[in-house]
Amino acid sequence: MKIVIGSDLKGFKLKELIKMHLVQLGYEVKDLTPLKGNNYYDATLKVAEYIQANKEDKGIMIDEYGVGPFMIANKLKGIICANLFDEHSARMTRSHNNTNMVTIGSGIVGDRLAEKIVETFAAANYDGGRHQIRVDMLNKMC
Amino acid sequence: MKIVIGSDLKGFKLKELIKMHLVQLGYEVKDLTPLKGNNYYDATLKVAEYIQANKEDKGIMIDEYGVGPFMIANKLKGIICANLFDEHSARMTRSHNNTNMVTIGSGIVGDRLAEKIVETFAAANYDGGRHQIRVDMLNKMC
Amino acid sequence: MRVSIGCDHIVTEVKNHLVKYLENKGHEVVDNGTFDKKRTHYPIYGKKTAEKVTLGEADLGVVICGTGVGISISANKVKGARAALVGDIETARYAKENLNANIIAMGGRIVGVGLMENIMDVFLETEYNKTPEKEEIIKKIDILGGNEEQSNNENFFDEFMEKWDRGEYHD
Amino acid sequence: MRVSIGCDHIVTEVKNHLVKYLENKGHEVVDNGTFDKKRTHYPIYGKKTAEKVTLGEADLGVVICGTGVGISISANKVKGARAALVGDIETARYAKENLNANIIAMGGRIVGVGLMENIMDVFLETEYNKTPEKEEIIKKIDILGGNEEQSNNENFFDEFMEKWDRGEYHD
Repeated sequence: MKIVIGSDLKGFKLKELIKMHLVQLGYEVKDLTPLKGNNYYDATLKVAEYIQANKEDKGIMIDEYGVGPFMIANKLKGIICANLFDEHSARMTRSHNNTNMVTIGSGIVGDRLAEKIVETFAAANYDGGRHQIRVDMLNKMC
Repeated sequence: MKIVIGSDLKGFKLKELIKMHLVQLGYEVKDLTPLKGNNYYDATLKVAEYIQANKEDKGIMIDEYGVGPFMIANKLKGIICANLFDEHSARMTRSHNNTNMVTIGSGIVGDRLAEKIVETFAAANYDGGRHQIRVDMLNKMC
Repeated sequence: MRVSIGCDHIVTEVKNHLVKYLENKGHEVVDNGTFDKKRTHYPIYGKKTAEKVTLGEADLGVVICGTGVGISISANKVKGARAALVGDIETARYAKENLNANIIAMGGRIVGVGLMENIMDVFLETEYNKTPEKEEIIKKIDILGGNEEQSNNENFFDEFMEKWDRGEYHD
Repeated sequence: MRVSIGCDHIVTEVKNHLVKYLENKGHEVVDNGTFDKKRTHYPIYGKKTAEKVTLGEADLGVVICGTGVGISISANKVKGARAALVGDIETARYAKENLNANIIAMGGRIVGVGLMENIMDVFLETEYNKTPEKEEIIKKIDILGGNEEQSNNENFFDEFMEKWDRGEYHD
């Protein structure tokens, strides 16, 4: 499992922090927007399309509010993306929804909390079982 | 009504942003820790003691978690201090608790959210009435 | 306003509380269920609630489940839906003002009811602040995905319900 | 663990939920009330809950009111109490690890019950990570304030209750 990450300009600084945090924890992290100046629409599509093609990986997208990337990513087939602002949801959504991508708003979530959220999401596993019917439903939608 | 603000080193950047935001909104803001390098214990006492002496003013203290300053400030007579991370509490706590000081953790709350929280707290007014019995109780405590 | 609302069985009582809150504020509420605590599946209610909005039967939508994630994703996968999953007021304000979000989603086990009420108030009150740039990005979101077969199709999930009834999904 | 818990009348049902949750996890809970929805005053329950902790009758305390603010302040004004008002897990972890916080406070109308449960779990599990620097700052917090007269004094607020009963506090 690899973690791919992207951001727009406003999310760039938090993206760098998160990347460092995940690398320190031993994860393989691939930065899809290593240079500044991406807009969140294109950056989100980069991360989401990567996840569509690499189903074992997890995606992270950072902009100022997390809202635009959430709307964009979840329009794509097979993408199950959560806008996160708390650790409890970070674990629950992977274990129940089989979430394969998350967005975080750097203007809403502070650096320490954001690090804990991605750390929790990265470590969490999908429970399967009864939850699979809902995931099947989501994946039949767009 | 004046707003006095302080921070430790980790809260310095957010303190500067908040100061700018409040000044732009037309508030008179007094920075009690204009230079970097304060620790949160001393900075909190500066803000809290200023509020003890100037009861019409409101205080704001920024460090990484808001927790230490909350513990310190609320040990002082007449200080009613909230650690804030949401706008709804920012309004409710002024109107119900007559809160005269707030702490914010820069590692927990993002910049845009922090601006909205202080903006809401700065604009809010105490309701008085039945709430005064609780405020009297708090103020009889240490 | 006419508000379409939906939830799963984890947070039915929270949804009922919000329905009452909205009605007391003078809004007309279309309650898409679920109506009890019997185990069900959030995509059914996310899709139903969002389609009321995209098909013009309601002005805005509110969806909640435990974390808000599952139901918000299913709502957002409806053509024309732009759902915002939030835990704070400012994100709700931003979503309406900039992306003309038409569905607000919250976690009934994550956000307290007082904050939820305030988030809904701000989401309903905030006006979309239209500019050519915002129109452009909204258009680029709306052309993504979409699926003619699923639209307003009550039988879209039937294959999975049958599999469920056969006991093929188990822990 | 032995957990002291208290709330005001705005969130009694949330407190009752947390009591059950803690008991199911094997903790012994000292419930300081309030026990119904009759209007009362948060400092009474904040003080009572915190004193159980500072006087050694409980290991840790949990206090909730609408926003968590009022009751957490009254708890923190008890000599030896170090209360943390939180809306997220990481702040609870930090407070225990670094400041050996002995009371956790949350807003029952701000934080959802699922997140509250998780915050309590982490607060109870996290160990204080003792260092000379942390001991120093804790000592500097503990010497502040304090009030011999208020300690374990059930009649400390009587003057205000009498004034309340005379109808002198009104909206």
